Amino acid sequence: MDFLLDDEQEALRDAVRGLLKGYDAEKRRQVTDADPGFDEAMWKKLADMGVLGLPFPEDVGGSGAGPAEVSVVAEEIGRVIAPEPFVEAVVFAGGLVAALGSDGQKKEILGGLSAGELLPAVAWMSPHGDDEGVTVDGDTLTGVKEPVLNGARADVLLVLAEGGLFVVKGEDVDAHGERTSYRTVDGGRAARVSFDKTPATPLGDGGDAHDAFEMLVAIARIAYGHEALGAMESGLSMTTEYLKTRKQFGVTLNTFQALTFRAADMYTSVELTRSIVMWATMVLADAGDPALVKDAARRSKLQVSRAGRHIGQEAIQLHGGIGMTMEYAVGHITTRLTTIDHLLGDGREQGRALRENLTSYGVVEPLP
Amino acid sequence: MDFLLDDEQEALRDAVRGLLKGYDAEKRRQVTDADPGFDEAMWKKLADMGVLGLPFPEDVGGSGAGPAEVSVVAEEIGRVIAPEPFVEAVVFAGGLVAALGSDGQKKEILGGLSAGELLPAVAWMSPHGDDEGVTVDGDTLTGVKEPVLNGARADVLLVLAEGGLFVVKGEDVDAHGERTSYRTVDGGRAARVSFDKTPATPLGDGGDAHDAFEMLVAIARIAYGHEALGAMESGLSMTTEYLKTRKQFGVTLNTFQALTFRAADMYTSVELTRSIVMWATMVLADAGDPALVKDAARRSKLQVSRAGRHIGQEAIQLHGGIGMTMEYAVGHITTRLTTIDHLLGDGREQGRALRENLTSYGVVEPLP
Amino acid sequence: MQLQLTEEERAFREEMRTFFNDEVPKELRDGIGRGDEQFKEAVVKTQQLLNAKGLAVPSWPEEYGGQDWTPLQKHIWHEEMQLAGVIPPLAFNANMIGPVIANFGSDEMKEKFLAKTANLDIWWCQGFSEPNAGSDLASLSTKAVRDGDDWVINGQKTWTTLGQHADWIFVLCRTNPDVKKQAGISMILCPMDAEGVTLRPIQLIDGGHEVNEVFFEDVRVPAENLVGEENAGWTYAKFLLGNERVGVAPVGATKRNLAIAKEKAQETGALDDPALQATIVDLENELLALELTALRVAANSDGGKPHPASSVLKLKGTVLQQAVSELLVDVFGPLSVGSGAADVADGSDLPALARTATPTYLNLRKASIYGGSNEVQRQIIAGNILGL
Amino acid sequence: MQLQLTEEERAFREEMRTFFNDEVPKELRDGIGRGDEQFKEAVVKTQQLLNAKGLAVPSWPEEYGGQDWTPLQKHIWHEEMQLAGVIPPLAFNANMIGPVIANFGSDEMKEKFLAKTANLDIWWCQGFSEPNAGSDLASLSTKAVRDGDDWVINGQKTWTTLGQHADWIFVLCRTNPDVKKQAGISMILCPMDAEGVTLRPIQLIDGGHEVNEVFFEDVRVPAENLVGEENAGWTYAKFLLGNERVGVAPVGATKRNLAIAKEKAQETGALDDPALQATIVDLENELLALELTALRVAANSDGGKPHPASSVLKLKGTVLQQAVSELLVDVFGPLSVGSGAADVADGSDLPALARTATPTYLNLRKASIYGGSNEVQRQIIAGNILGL
Repeated sequence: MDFLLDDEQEALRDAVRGLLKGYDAEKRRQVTDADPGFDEAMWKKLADMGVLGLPFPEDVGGSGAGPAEVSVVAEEIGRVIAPEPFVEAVVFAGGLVAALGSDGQKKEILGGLSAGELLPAVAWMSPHGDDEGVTVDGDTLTGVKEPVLNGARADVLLVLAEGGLFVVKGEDVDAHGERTSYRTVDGGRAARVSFDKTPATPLGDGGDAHDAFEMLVAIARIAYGHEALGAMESGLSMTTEYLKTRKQFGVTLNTFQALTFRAADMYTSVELTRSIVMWATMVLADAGDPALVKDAARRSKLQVSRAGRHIGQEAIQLHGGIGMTMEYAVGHITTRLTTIDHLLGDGREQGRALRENLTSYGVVEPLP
Repeated sequence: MDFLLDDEQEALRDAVRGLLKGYDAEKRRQVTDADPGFDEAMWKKLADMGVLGLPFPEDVGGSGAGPAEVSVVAEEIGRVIAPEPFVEAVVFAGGLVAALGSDGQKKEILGGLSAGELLPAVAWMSPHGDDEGVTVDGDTLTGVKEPVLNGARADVLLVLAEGGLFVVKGEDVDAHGERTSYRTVDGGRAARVSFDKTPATPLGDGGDAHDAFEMLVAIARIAYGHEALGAMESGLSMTTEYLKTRKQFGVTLNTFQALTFRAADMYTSVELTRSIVMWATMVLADAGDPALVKDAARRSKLQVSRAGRHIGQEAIQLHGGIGMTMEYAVGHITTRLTTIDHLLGDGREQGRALRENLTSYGVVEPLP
Repeated sequence: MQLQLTEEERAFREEMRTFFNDEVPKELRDGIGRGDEQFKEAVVKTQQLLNAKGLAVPSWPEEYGGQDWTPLQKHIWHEEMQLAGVIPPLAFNANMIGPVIANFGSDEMKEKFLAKTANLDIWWCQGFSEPNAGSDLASLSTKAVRDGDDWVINGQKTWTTLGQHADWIFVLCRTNPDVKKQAGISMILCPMDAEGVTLRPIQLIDGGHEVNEVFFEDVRVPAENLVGEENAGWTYAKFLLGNERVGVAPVGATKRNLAIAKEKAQETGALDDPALQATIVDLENELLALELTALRVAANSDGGKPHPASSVLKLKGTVLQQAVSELLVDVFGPLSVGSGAADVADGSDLPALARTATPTYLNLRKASIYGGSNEVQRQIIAGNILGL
Repeated sequence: MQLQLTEEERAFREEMRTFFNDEVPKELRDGIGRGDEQFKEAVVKTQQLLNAKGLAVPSWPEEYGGQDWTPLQKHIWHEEMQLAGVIPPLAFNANMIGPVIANFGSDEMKEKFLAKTANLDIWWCQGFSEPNAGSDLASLSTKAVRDGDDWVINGQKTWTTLGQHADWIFVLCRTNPDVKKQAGISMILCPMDAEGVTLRPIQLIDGGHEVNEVFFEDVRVPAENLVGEENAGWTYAKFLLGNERVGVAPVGATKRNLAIAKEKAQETGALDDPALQATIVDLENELLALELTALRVAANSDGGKPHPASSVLKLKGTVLQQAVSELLVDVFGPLSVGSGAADVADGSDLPALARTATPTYLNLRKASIYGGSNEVQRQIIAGNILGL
């Protein structure tokens, strides 16, 4: 039982933190104002640092690191709310390929991803809120997926259709279908992606992808928890800094106990969140029963949903009007926390699922 | 649309307030330490003032007043958390007799109640949490009801059995059954009442009492709302008084903004509660559709449950240790609010019932 | 105590309901984006429609277009307007500068401005807040100096809502720096196209452009643009901010939004979750308590004295407004992330409300900050009402 | 980062679990009322059983019965004890005066008290709070004056928990009124049967007798009863209050109570309501986050430095403890009003837990007040951790 990072993990954290250092509100705003909603140069730098291949085997260009390393990177991404799609592309899309892909697909997609040369995206949601919308006809797909995160920029789409996952090239969609891109709440990009007899290859052996998909959803939930945690910690520190320096009625805001107590409650939320997301990563690293990982992922996401709303809302409120503006980083944090909350199931959805097993145990046992 | 009391109602309020004036924590403690948990002399004074016959027709000894007058009394009872069972005996038990009783039963029970000479109690709960437990066999009842509020002191019990209501004399229970009395959370009394072929007379024509019982439950919920409101207002004013006078670290507590803001939130709770409980009483007074009354009663009780917990908990917390003691009135308030909350359905139970009709309307319309 | 409205009040409610639902065109009521030209047009059209019926500025003195209504009638007017989704008259005109001019302005000023203000022929904006003042409004530093027949204004205002549409701005300026801060402030009217006035948009986190910074650089306006007395601006500002007791809480609009959220949740299937049902029941009940409190204030406010519960209305009203906007985001779940789809209307299959739910949620974070933050409301309750 | 316990830790956990569940008799673990003689007997028996196994005072120096455990081992010991429903060692002995004497007492004092304190042969109570001090502990006014070989104590203490069972009391007294308030305080040990000591019970709103006032009227104790140095009492009090980082939050007990509430809700049918299920899911998850935070503090606290999250444990721990007690009342609904039925055991058919649920809920309102109120914890977080 150990919550601390080892030396290598700390070195990784420091390296990523160093690389992302320049990401202030202004930079983020410039970057997200233009397509593809993130900084291609930064993406390449992350690749060069080995970050984009972190969880993949060395033989496909990765570095074979574990969940702890992934969590370290996600946290640093979240800390400066960097718009680069680390969880979306590396953890989720890359993870699906690593789990299900054929050797050739792994080599191509994970190799390209690790090198920063190929961006994969997962197309799983339909505009009706389920994961349907696309049908399979021989070697082609037809239908609509939306919103697809980074769907227009993606070089390769992993499309969930009729229970299976399919690899579709971006250029093939443009030839046989359409991609309409727009901004997301947090300044990123999503797209409506329509397929019209678009050529597609099954991911791996083309069997039912349900189990692997569920597992990767769990893993992405856990990684999002760390990204959110990083953002929350920044939200808290910006808020305390603001309370210390901003003057109202001739005194700094930290003179007002009603405000400092609310900052204390924010700290409590952040600390509790840190504990649970780190635990979820440790459960994942400990491998074992996939059911335990899924349960831990839901519990982590539930806490992240609650705490993310708390921190996102209070950070703005304690800043006042300035927190509402794009000129100031704290509002960016709230938009990102709101987005993460609603991707892969918000707190209410996790609660609904957790209710189903409620009577199957007495107490929640965090340690095996 | 008018939320104000008229002159007569104000006079009634002032008279009751005057009568109950001496009810401080010490008096209440003395009174509730001894059986029957309330002050028989005060009960008689309330009768002499006409309060115990307030809602009953004049021909049975009452004064034929409406829900507004009842609400005024309930609020004053709550304001000093007087332990006299006004809502239990007059509104609920008396109301059942007024609704269903034969002329003779009304004359006897309501006449005696109005004069302060006969105390009725309703025996509806079983110790298993439902309203069963007692069976009818000819002219007798057999089984157990518990907890029966004021069950041991009551001269007459109104027993819910097999869907009907029965009048049972207290002395008949003692001869054919048993009454075991004990304290309730708020210093009142309840009893386990067991019936063993105890003689019983149907209330009124002996038909199914379900509709009338449900209606009286609604009316009692509304009256409890006013009693709770009175208690909340006292809880708030005691708390603000305490914050103004109690010194800590060399200054009065109202120097601490974190505390005064919480008092402000208490005020908000109390004002919202006042609006909704007064509205429920106006809906009742407006008569009309029983379904509207039941709905208003549930909505009132839901708000009272939420606000009662808020006020009851915060009043103690803002007082600190002294609020935990029986020597200080604020703790008594919390015990009474807790009791009222759990009688006739707490907030979660009202919410559960309100969920059932959720899709049958767009917006809640308070005005006909 | 009396539940029923009087027959007159009932007839009045019916009249309002009919007008707002039947005579305000549906396209003016639904799906109006914020901050664009189409929006401005809708606001102007609506107010002119209302003004033609005498429903734009009911709180003004009757001689300038007001109505001799009871507070309860004003409440009914306001609620029915919101429930029908009608855009309310522009607050800067109807609730702010209009009443100030009507009460404190010179006859010339009244003549020049009031009719056009009521009819939204002039669009006003507010020049109060400054970057370094925040909730401490009176510490403002924009200066106006008398120079011959002119006032010369220098300084900076911020959070100027919808300033990009405005023809005129009412500005609080420091005209005497040597007295205590509230005492040296004047209110001056200034055309937005005056030389030296610059407007800079502030982009908000919802992606929209709703507020602005306004810079004044040696801006000259004639002396007659001073409202009322010199150095009495703080009094007018307080009058203006405390002017409205009706409509402090956006009850009707929030009710409407909650009903929409419920309807959408039924459509998407989200309402199958009892936990979501429970949230809605709670919100409906809190909103009921709030509406009844607003009614209580309206029905039983005595004379000019603000009802103590007014701060409750603002405080709880914004909390519920925000909670309902949050609920709508929850109803759409992951579809709500695609907010930008609103700009590519034909290129998205997302439900229209899914696209605007999160921007609205984010935008409404301001509700507990602007116009007397919830902290200020708690201060008022604790200090003025509870005496703490 | 590592989820698994080491093999040794796992064996240790198993050993604790087995001992607490199998070797502490069930009748000592279940249904112990508070405040009565039967309760005292159970507390003493349990602690003596634990002490015989070396499990009563693990945090003490080893020479006085302590264990050379890691913080994680202490955490495991504490959690397993609570999960099994074992009454923990009396805090006044094990966590408070014992460590103070062991660290600051004279050899004679150690010899006289420590073994008996560990074994609960002496029952200690705490004489810190005073009626006019509250959270401002240092403003105490109980005086001790040196007179020959004695200290003479005069004054009044309050909130003395379980003082009715106590043999001795450790009292903070003012011994120098002329210096700043923290500097003139000494800690003195006093037998409860000394002449001039009077105990007055304070009745609490749960109906129980748990706390007391203690009056000192010219009470004489020998000079050797002074702990450590004269006027250094504040240091010892701070040491005592900050002594324990393990067990700050009653996680194990709250988990146990939540499991019981869930079980009872299933029995009564209350669990059929998805809204109640949702409440339980939320509480379980918050409790999980709290437990993991406690583990984090235990597993990774470095040396003597208090982990910054300690205040989080106290704050959130009491909030959840209270919420779970409230839930149990909800589970029993109207049956919960019959609390006095506990006193007429054979005369009531109410479930035993229904009778104690509300008194426990009311009693636990103290949890956020005593021992550093939640306001004090927020102050610590805001000030010491966030630097506000």
